[in-house]
Amino acid sequence: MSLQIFSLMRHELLLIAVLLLILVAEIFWDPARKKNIRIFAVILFGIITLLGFLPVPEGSLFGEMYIVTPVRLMMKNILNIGVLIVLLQSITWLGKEKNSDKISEYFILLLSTLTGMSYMISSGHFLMLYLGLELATIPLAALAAFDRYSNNSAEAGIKLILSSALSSGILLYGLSMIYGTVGNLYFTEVAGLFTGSNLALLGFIFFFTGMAFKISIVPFHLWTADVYEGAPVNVTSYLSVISKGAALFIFIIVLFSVFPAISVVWQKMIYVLSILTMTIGNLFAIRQQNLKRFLAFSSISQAGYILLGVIGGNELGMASVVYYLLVYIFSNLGAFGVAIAISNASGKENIDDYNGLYKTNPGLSLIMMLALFSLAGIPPVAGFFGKFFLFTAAAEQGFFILVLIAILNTIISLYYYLLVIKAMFINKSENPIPPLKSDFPTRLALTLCVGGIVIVGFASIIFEYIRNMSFGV
Amino acid sequence: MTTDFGYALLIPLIPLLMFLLLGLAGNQLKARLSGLLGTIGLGVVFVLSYYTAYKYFFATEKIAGAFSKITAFDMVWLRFSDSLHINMGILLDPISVMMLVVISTVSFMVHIYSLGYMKGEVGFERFYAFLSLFSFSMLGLVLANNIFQMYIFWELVGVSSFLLIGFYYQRPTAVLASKKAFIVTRFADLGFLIGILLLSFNTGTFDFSILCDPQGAAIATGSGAAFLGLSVMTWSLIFVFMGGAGKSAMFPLHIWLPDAMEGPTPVSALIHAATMVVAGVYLVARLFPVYIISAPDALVVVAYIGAFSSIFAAVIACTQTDIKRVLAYSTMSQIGLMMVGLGVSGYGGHEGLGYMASMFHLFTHAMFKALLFLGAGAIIHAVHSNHMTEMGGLRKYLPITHITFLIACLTIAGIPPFSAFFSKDEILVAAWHHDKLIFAVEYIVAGLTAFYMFRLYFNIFWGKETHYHHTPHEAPAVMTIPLIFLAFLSVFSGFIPFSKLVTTDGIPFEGHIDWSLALPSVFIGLVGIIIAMVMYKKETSLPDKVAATFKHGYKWAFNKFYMDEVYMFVTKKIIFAYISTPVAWFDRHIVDGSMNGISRLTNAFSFRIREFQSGQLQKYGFVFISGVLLLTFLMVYLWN
Amino acid sequence: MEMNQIIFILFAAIIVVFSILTVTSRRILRAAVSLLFVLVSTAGLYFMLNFAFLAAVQLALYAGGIVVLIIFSILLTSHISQKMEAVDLKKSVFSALAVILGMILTITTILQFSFQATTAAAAEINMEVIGKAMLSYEVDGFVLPFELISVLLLAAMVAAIIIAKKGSPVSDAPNPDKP
Amino acid sequence: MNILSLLVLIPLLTIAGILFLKDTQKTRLVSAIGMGIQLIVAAVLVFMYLSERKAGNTDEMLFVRSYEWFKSLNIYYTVGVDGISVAMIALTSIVVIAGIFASWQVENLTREFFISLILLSSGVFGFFISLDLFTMFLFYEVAVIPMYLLIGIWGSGPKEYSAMKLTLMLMGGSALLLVGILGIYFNSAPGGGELSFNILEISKIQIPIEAQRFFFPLTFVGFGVLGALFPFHTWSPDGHASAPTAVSMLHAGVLMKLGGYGAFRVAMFLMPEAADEMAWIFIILTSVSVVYGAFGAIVQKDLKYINAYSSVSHCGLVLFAILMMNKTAMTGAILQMISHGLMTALFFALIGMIYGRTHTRLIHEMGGLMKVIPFLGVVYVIAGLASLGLPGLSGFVAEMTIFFGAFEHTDPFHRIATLVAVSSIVITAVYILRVVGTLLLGPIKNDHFNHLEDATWFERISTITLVVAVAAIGVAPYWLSTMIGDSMLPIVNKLLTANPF
Amino acid sequence: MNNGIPLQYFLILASIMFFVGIYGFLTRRNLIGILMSVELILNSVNINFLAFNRYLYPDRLEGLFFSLFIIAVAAAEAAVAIAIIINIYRRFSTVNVEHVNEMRF
Repeated sequence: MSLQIFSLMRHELLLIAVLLLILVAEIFWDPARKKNIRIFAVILFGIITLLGFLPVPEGSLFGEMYIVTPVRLMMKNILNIGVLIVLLQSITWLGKEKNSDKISEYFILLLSTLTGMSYMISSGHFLMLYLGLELATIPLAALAAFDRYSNNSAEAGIKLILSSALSSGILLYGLSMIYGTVGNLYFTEVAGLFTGSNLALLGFIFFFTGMAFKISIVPFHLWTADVYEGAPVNVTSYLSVISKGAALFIFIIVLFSVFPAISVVWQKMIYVLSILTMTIGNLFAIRQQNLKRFLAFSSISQAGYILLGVIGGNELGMASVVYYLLVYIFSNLGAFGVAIAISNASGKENIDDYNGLYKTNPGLSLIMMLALFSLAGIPPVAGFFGKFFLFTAAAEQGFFILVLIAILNTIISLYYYLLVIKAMFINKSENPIPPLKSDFPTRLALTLCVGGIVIVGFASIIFEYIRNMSFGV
Repeated sequence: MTTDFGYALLIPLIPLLMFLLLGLAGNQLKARLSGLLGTIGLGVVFVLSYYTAYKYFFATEKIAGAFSKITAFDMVWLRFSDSLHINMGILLDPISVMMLVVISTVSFMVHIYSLGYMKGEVGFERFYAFLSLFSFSMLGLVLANNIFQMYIFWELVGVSSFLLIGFYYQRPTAVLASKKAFIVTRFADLGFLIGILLLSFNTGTFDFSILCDPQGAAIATGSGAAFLGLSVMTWSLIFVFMGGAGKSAMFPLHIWLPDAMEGPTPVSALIHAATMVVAGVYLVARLFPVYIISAPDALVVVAYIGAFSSIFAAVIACTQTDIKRVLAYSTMSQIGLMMVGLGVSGYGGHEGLGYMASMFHLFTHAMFKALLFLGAGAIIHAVHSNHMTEMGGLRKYLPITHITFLIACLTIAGIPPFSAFFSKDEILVAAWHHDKLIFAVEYIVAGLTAFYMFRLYFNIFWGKETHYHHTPHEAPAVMTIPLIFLAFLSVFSGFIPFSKLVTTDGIPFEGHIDWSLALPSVFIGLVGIIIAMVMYKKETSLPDKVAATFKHGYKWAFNKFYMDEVYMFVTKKIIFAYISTPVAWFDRHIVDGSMNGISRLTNAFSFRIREFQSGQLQKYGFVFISGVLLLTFLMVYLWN
Repeated sequence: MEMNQIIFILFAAIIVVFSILTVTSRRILRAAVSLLFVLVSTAGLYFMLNFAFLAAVQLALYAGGIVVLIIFSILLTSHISQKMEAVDLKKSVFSALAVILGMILTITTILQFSFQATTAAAAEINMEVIGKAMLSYEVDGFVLPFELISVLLLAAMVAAIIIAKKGSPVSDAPNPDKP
Repeated sequence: MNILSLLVLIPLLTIAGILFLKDTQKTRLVSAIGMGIQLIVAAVLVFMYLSERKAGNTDEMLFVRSYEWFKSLNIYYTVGVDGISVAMIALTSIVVIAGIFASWQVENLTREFFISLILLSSGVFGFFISLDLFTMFLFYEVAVIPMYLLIGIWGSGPKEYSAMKLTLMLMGGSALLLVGILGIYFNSAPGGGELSFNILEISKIQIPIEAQRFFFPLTFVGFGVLGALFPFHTWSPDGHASAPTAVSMLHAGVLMKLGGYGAFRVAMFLMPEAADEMAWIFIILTSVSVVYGAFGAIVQKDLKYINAYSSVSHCGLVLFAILMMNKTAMTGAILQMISHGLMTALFFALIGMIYGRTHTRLIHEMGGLMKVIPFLGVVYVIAGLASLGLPGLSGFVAEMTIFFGAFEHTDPFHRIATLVAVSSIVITAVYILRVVGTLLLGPIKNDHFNHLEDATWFERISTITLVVAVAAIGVAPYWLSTMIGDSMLPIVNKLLTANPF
Repeated sequence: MNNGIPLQYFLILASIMFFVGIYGFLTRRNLIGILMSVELILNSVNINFLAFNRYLYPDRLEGLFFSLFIIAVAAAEAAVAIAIIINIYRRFSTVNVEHVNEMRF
């Protein structure tokens, strides 16, 4: 294996290496000091994240099965940042006694899904895409069912794995039809040979819905809320941000680079689906009491907004999606970070429990507020810029009505985000959550999120950087 | 030329300064001192005004035999467009100079008088501040050199009137009266404003010197377009007159005037008798060339409204018992007469007799009506009541008041040689030549006027002997001196040769008394007086009998022809109950309701669709599959 | 009718019938056995298509591995003779409707498409070719997926272990779930 | 450092300063000092602007600075002012300082209160100096959002409901607005070339009429919601009623002006052809709004509701004037914004102060307050007189300018609409006098009121600042009107090319 | 060996199997039954891939390999799914999917 291969594939290879290292550590480490694996793993992953940013030439490996372009690299790096935050946020939770016997398993599962995602993003062949997708899903089901003694967790696990099995079955059926009409499944060749015949379209749509399932686009989203609610909070935050983000990344890459010939078709589909997605997501989010479930629906509607960037179909669309994902990672993880901190300390996960939070925990409340504002797209935090670019991308294609519907939807979403803010700042509570002191990793994670939320928007260089490496249909 | 009269700027400014001084620092000063300051300020104005009058009429060269129009001061205040800009200026011409004299005289007298009348009242300095504000506004009004400036001061006059009527702000009736006065005149001012809008856009200017130039372009351009049969110019001038009618309490906008008597009596004398209420007359006079040339139809309206108001008010005045209200209706009646004078006037030379007479009457009326009010004030001051039923035989207690009051009554009754004889007579002459019907009405009014004034006079000073709680005593000197001064003016101002001073075109003409018309009017006045004497000099049952004879008529007149009820109906019922309440309801329930409805709908919809999220894995699968198939069907077979 | 057609129809019939039995049988163990039949006949089809290697894999991994796993878990979670309750009528009707419509949609679409018969020579399929392709990192090489699947299997193993592993419940925080 | 950017920076620095303080007294002081400096800067700006103009600088915008931001989308941070923005900035700084003094007594979460308040004001300043649609929109939302917390936390009555309603409706407006802005952006280079967010550059080209027809109503209504355009005004009564004093002041005084300002600077200026075509719809709506608001105010019982409806009426007049599309009327619109801003801020300040003493805002529960709190009473009367358009106070100048401008249209439609609008001056008088009569005059209704104390020093500062401004404009409107009118010329010229009536 | 059998036969067979699997997924009450339905679905896809490979693109082995990997993934998936199902059985004492609905709405 030459150095060039290594440097091109360094994300995945390093991940596998770390994965094995953790396995080895699990086997040979003194059981009394197993808790240190957490720190060990996070530090190793931090190094991977940093290494990911090293400049690298473009290229492809394994006969175009594995493709590296700057934007794909950027996507992986964005995911890495998110995972780093997730891992930091998990440390406290993993330190609890009930999890003491499965610390390294958590890391192995989580990093293996990340490996899958990275491969998926770099895939140049539908087989790679499929395998990456499965690798990103199957261990996740286990993670969702991670809490062996919780009914909800088990339910989440089974719902995730079975519905994802169904969806991947449909996706595969679609792929088989594409294979039948095109003759092979290399991205470059499919792009060249794909025709608009009915069967090919059918294959494409089946494939599309399989991806839509991962991104939780309505009506393929129904698993999302239950799984998010049931899974442990840390896993939920991972699911809602990283897993969804990875699927979106490859989705947009496939649409832009493999199926540009039928862009009219998928633009129409996305048009309808994005309206459905944001509206339904919002309508469900309004009534939620459980914060995780609430964020699940909010993340569904977020996916709807992101589709506006996808529908743009051009450079700007891709840049806006990638950029928004970056923003979304910081914002959503910020919100989840607060939820995790509170859940760890008090076990409370309902919005009502947050009543009067500002009085006792002003810092956490402020972070939550920033994160929610960012999710709602309120300036001057990053979410505003992200949404603005998404809408700009859609508007550039003349989808002004769609943009209008989307913005009107943001008002509904603002409504329920404000409900949380209201709970924290305005409502009074008899027994508010007592002041809590979070440990260093949690603080570090939250600081990263806040930094991201505040800086990513104003620092135009980030957007310009992403924009320069994006490509369109 | 302007430099000569540069000082004229001081005339309105001094009261303004006084207002600011007393208004801002009044509560720091001693009450007495603020009163004196205000009075001294007005004294200066008084002197300056008389000096100006002298200088203008006698020391300034005439141009082509006419009094020149002098712009003593001019600056742009606000610019709308190149031609339309509001200026602040001072225009001196015969009528404005005449008004200066009227206002400064009456105002000065009232200032002096109030030193006694208002002594010891709470808010003494406030009273003087408001008086100064009023004087400033009124002077600004008459000196205005453009119609918009006039409007500005018009509003200011209105608000100072509002403040002064509501001077006793803790008395609910006063508050109501002030509100009513303001709103009714405000409504009239709306007409004025619309009139100004129409007028200025038709003529392209606000400036009186351009607007009122008979040969000027403004008048010529404006008479073109027509609307509902009348030219736009006519409409605009009718609207302008609406403003004047409001301020001058012409029917049907007169309803505020009797209630305005809730204010302190000196205020009634100053504002609601002598100065502000004649602003409407002044307005029409100011725009007279425009009226007569561009819109003679509007002038007909002026004449008829004036005539109707004068007889309407005169009839009511015969039945009222509150002495200030009698005077108020009398004021309305007299102003109607002035309006008639303008309405029946022609333009130029002797044709403009009505105009001259109207101004003349304005002048004399100011003097004797102020005198009447101040006299009434002295009476009220002595008796602590407004009602003539509670008075009688006061001639013994209040000798000076009695004499001056009698002089005023004779004057208003048009008995020679008192001043009003001359002015009223000339109006009748003009009316005779112009419109016989109006002449007839005014002839009757002259009789009625004499009757109700002497009804008042006899009821107060003669009539039954009334027992008073405190023995009434004559007012102090500060109050009687103004009475005497005004009585003096009432008697002698009739000899001022108005036709040499104030005419339509500024060119003097020879006026003379037309005895064939004057004698009958004196006669009817005397008849009125005699009837009043018979009925009221001694306490008899005669008045009740007469009242019983004209039962319905009396009742209607006594209730002021139910105009207040109409007003209440319009405000309480129509505006409050039928417009505002429904609007407010509509806003809360329909407009806002639809906004809330959207959110309620969203919530309800969100509740409805919750079944989709049933928790059943297989239902999720079903939705998934249906979605896939539907999408496939749509995209492959329908939209492809 | 030629022999291979008869064989195909036989296999197809078995597949269809036992597929339906798999999803309708009320005894879960019988369903598992039906599944086994389906998988075995599918392997037969693979043979017909000349994919002997895959047929072998099918038999070994699917029929041998997965079905055994399934039967094992059935034994763990149900009584052998346990009959499931009958399927809710509404549910089955709607599902059947959707499925039939889907079938019609798919099959008509398939039939509309005219497949171009190939002219390319068939590649020889033997273990060597497969093995080389599996380890090739050129075009049409599958070493990378191979590596990926190994990670997947490792992860699946870990996953299965931590979930199925028994341990005593530890509770250090109030359990937010319902009991 | 550009003086304009300073206007955004000072509030932010003040916020930073407050963050380091724990003491509430110091918080107030720092806020007051910060906003005082802001006022001085604004005054300096006015001075600089006038002297620059006097020196013969005839550029459309002065002190223009542009910094590249998102290059690929041509988003710049561009600032610049003309007479209109200078006037609005002056207005804002006056109202803000008055607001700071009016909220001297906020006890609960003082720091947070001042931070939100100043953040809001920085948004407003930013909005007025922006020449780039993107930054303009950004500042617009920055100004709107703190509102939620300000009303929700420090408000009274059904504050949560009101805050939510206000926020959502305003965001609804900004939703339309955002689409409008994007539409303008993508049509800013019809002949090919670089797209632009810069208002000045866009104004040089003509946006295709089809696009205008679609985006003009969106933009106009979007801003109109904030400008209380009927029927999207219903956030205003509830919002104002629940908001704490300073917030009502800032909101009615300044924030609602963003609507009018934006409507003409963006909607009318950039899309004059469509504006000309569609003006009639909005003229009907606004002239209805003028009368409707006034009638609505007549029967209200709560002081704040009265004022809120009155604001609907007055702000309706602003939009009405803007739609008249001539120099006089539009100058009048700006004057009306300033005038209404000042006097409504004054009103709300007074209502807050009265409420703080009587603990009721229902007028029929009060009466005769003039006797016990003469200072506040007199100022209230002055505010009322300004509101009903008394000459010598600012309202008159603005209204007359509007009416004369509107009357320049000679066709019956405009004339009738104008007459409808003009008639509001009577209705205004009715409700103002009703309030003054019931609230201040007459006998004292409640014995408790006999012991009320008159205004404290900070309340006096707050109100006197505003009264002086109201009176100054009313007495000497010439310079202000000229400054605005001159800046209006380029805009009107652009409009005239579209509508040579 | 496959002459005389049109490609479409295979595809139709696979479609039937696919949709029968889906029917099973939608109606089976037993979680394991659902898992078996999924296996049917995957199996049908395999038939598609192989049939295409043989009939249309016999020069390359993509279909073959795709099927191979699908089988491997199916095995992994089944393993994890069964582990979770067993856990479900422990927690809920049932493997009836309709009873596994604690979280909804």
